Amino acid sequence: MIRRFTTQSDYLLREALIGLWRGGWMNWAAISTLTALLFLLGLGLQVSTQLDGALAKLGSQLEISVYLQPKVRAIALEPKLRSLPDVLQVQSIPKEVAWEALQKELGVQGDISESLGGNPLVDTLRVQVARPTVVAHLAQQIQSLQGVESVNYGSEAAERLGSLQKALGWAALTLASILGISTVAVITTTIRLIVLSRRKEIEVLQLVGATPLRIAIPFVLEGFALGLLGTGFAWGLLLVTGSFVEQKRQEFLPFLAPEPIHLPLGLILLGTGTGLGVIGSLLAVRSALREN
Amino acid sequence: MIRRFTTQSDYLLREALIGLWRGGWMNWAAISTLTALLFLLGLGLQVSTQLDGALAKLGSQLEISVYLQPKVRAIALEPKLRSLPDVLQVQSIPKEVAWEALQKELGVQGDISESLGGNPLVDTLRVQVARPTVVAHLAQQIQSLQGVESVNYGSEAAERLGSLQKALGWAALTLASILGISTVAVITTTIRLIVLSRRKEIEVLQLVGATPLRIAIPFVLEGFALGLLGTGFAWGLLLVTGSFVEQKRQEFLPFLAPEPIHLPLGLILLGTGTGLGVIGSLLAVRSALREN
Amino acid sequence: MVGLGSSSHEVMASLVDVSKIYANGSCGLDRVNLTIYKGDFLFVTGASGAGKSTLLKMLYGAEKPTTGTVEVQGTIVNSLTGAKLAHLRRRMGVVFQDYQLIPKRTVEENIAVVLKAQGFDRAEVRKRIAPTLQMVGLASKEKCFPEELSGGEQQRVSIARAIVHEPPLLLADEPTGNLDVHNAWMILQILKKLNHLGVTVVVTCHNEQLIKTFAKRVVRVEAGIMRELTPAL
Amino acid sequence: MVGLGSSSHEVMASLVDVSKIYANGSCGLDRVNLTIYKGDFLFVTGASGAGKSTLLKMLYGAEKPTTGTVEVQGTIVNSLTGAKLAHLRRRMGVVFQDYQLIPKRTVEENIAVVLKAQGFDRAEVRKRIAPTLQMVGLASKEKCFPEELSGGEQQRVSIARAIVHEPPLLLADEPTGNLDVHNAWMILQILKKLNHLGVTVVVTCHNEQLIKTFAKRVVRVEAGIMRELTPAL
Ligand SMILES: Nc1ncnc2c1ncn2[C@@H]1O[C@H](COP(=O)(O)OP(=O)(O)OP(=O)(O)O)[C@@H](O)[C@H]1O
Ligand SMILES: Nc1ncnc2c1ncn2[C@@H]1O[C@H](COP(=O)(O)OP(=O)(O)OP(=O)(O)O)[C@@H](O)[C@H]1O
Ligand SMILES: [Mg+2]
Ligand SMILES: [Mg+2]
Repeated sequence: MIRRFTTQSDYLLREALIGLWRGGWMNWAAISTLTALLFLLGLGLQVSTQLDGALAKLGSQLEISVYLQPKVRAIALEPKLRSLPDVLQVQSIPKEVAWEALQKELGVQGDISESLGGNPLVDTLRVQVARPTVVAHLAQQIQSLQGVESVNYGSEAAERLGSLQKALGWAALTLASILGISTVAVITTTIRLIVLSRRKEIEVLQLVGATPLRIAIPFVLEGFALGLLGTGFAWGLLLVTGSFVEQKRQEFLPFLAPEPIHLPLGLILLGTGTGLGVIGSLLAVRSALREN
Repeated sequence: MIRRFTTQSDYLLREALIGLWRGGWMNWAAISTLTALLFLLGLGLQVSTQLDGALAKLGSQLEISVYLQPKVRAIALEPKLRSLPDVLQVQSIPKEVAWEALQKELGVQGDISESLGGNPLVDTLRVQVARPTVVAHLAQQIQSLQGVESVNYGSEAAERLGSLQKALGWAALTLASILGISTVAVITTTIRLIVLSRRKEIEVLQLVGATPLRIAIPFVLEGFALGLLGTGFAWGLLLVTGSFVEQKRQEFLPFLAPEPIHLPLGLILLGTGTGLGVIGSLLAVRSALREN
Repeated sequence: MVGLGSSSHEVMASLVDVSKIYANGSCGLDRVNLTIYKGDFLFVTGASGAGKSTLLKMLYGAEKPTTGTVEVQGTIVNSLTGAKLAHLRRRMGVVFQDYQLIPKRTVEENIAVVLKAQGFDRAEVRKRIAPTLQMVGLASKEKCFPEELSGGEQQRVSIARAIVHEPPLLLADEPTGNLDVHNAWMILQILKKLNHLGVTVVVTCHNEQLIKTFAKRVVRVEAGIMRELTPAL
Repeated sequence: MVGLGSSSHEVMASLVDVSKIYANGSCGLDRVNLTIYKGDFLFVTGASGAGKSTLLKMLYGAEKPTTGTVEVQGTIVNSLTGAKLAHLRRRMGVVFQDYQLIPKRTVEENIAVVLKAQGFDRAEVRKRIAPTLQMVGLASKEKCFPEELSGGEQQRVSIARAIVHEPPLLLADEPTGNLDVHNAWMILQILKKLNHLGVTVVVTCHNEQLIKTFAKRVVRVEAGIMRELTPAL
């Protein structure tokens, strides 16, 4: 029994290898389309995480300026603001400091506060926010706190970045699903065509008494191997493109920290590639078995 | 001769139609992959023009603040600045106006300029720039003009937008070429496989005395038809996606004016689709003719 | 198994009231009754399109009868599919009228598929192929691909593949159609020898000469209707 | 054309010192010299794998000779390709040993391709197909696909396709291999009638009976070497 099993596995593996070897350009067609599509898929995922990271970073440099009521001091509100969600940092600017800076800026010699009837400014706080999408909401929250006169958060820029991020999320999702669907379509088609080109072989094997399972296994192994190779090439391409893009980034967007191409992406691609290869083969060989 | 010609065209057209009809799922495979890839190509082009437009718009809201030397008046420099390339608009702000605004802002009653020994401010100019990429250069140019004390152009934001645009241009180019290559690969493969599945037919036709040209024409017509159908579907999908994206845009990015999907894009896709169909068929049928 | 080369009364295969109407309305077989005994050497004759191949297809389960029952080696073939049909087919050898060789595999590999499907190990496979090819006169062609062979050579590969695993039932559809007299004679000698060793053989054949020389039992099919020419012994 | 049914001394085709060594080293033909005259009815015999099909392939340009010259209807075939080869093939009819039918086309369409390739218009095509199918006894099968036909029926479709355009030269490779005696006889009668009408016919055949009855001239190929059995008249 064990002897029989090893003999058969030997045959099945050999047959899969021979199939790959003799398949010639058909295999290359399958591998290259798989590569192209997995590459696009990976690129899409990578670009979307990249953009996400970049936008998050841009967003994190956004801040809310909080102007307090004349008699309220910044120090008093600082802990409260710090405790709000999504707040990264809070910086207090007492009105004295602000006034000094203003006077310096205007080039005024000596203290003019007396002629103005005291320091005309108020205490302010600078609140750094974690994500651009929450800026507007947080600003509103702060506005409603006691002692706050008004808030200013460069609303337009923040909102734009936030909605850009949302829109990009949508675009990435749409693109990823379209790519996913095309990958499935192309790979099923290609493997179906590989099976088609070997239909005679399947027919003959059936006629001479090979069980359906025995006929299917080499094809499934082949599909797996094709998926593996496709993923490998796509991964290689991604790394190459990644380093190219990184170069461009350093040239054009030096203020963005790179988001390295990471292993989980590779695993997603590997799963997609080999899964599609195996499932495609199974479906294709099953339909060929039915037809005869 | 004319009779012969019409008889033959009749046969060739019929054969192409019969081929399409009997091809069955193989045609659908070709059409669907072509559709998917043309759709992606169209989407890529559309998104890149869209982003270009959006960024240009964001960029156009950028401006350079020009601070003049104490004795220089804004009006004197305005024409010179207007004449610089990429300058959209120039707004002069005399120091008197600025001073008044400042006093109002600080809540100062009466004129305090006397106690300060005169208006401490200088004339400024606001220069609106056409493209974010030129802001830095333009600012430098302005800085070097006589009478200019300093310039300020929110350098970081402008630079970021500018380089984002450049980077996106690069990304779009890269994506478009990858998609182009995959489209060519997939379509050649698919048509080659269609031809493969009808290899026996080609072989027999050769054996019974059909000239290579006569054998090739129906396949080429079929390739053309497949290209046409693929383009049609891709165009339809693009319109649907376009209206969906437009809806999302109004939700998330209402400040961006939509860039409508325009006919040239359709023509590009049509050219690509049918061109690939025809060339793919020609190459495939030629290799099949050689083999026999 | 009863005496070498003679039919016993053990049944190897039987068709009971079998009719076959193809999907397009053609009549393949019309209420055919036939019992094939172990050790039979049965010839099936009949005009082109009479239904000879259809009869064999019933036996190896490539076509299902429209009505009636087909039984082979104790198994009802009618509704057999998948692994079970495969196991039945391993206990027979079939020479197909259109050869059914795998295009991209060498002669050797084409014959080996049968043995591999049955789990013979590699040494055994190698040991069996050479003598079988020798037997059909193709010893020098083992590395050729089918398209590099003449019509008759392909036919002989198909014969070699049908006998290499020594099946108890051999179905041969026009095994000598593309062979010259000498080769045809040789092939039928081989079949006769196998029959002597206890193999049940069913052959369709047009060649009256060969039938006269070799047949122990002959049935004729005419437009789907079967008639026994030589009574079963 | 000289007298119906009799060979003239006008040359229809000739092989001069033709050898064919296939890519894998097999010898197809070995320095063959053969002249085929207009009006000949030539039988080619020989064992399986002797080189009969190779000889015919030389004549219709499916294989190029390794050495020597092949001339058909005044054209050197050796280096002919593309449109020129196509035009030569239109002036002959070929029955292939493996039939060469287009799988997804009906019998009717399979025959029509020949006529369409030659520019016959649709009415003419329709007018010719029915009688030709009638002639080979397949009148009722015109809408069938090749896979729905028996072996012999497929062979007869191949014959019908070879004669439908009334070529001056007919090459038939084992046209009766899968036919019963009656049908084989009928087919050879048709070939003989065509020969009487002036068509030059070359047939490869194993069946000694048929050769004896029909042959006016017989050559035998043995391991690539050709020998004239009946001298050309
Ligand atoms: N798959 C099919 N679909 C439809 N009709 C078929 C099919 N196979 C065979 N037939 C028809 O059934 C009849 C019997 O066919 P079969 O192949 O059994 O003939 P046969 O006796 O083997 O003939 P031959 O000597 O020419 O091989 C024929 O008329 C044929 O056209
Ligand atoms: N394409 C090929 N490549 C290699 N060898 C070939 C090829 N075609 C034929 N041969 C070899 O050439 C020899 C002659 O083949 P050919 O087909 O001419 O034989 P034949 O006389 O027609 O035989 P049959 O009666 O069996 O059809 C054979 O030994 C065959 O194996
Ligand atoms: Mg048959
Ligand atoms: Mg031959």
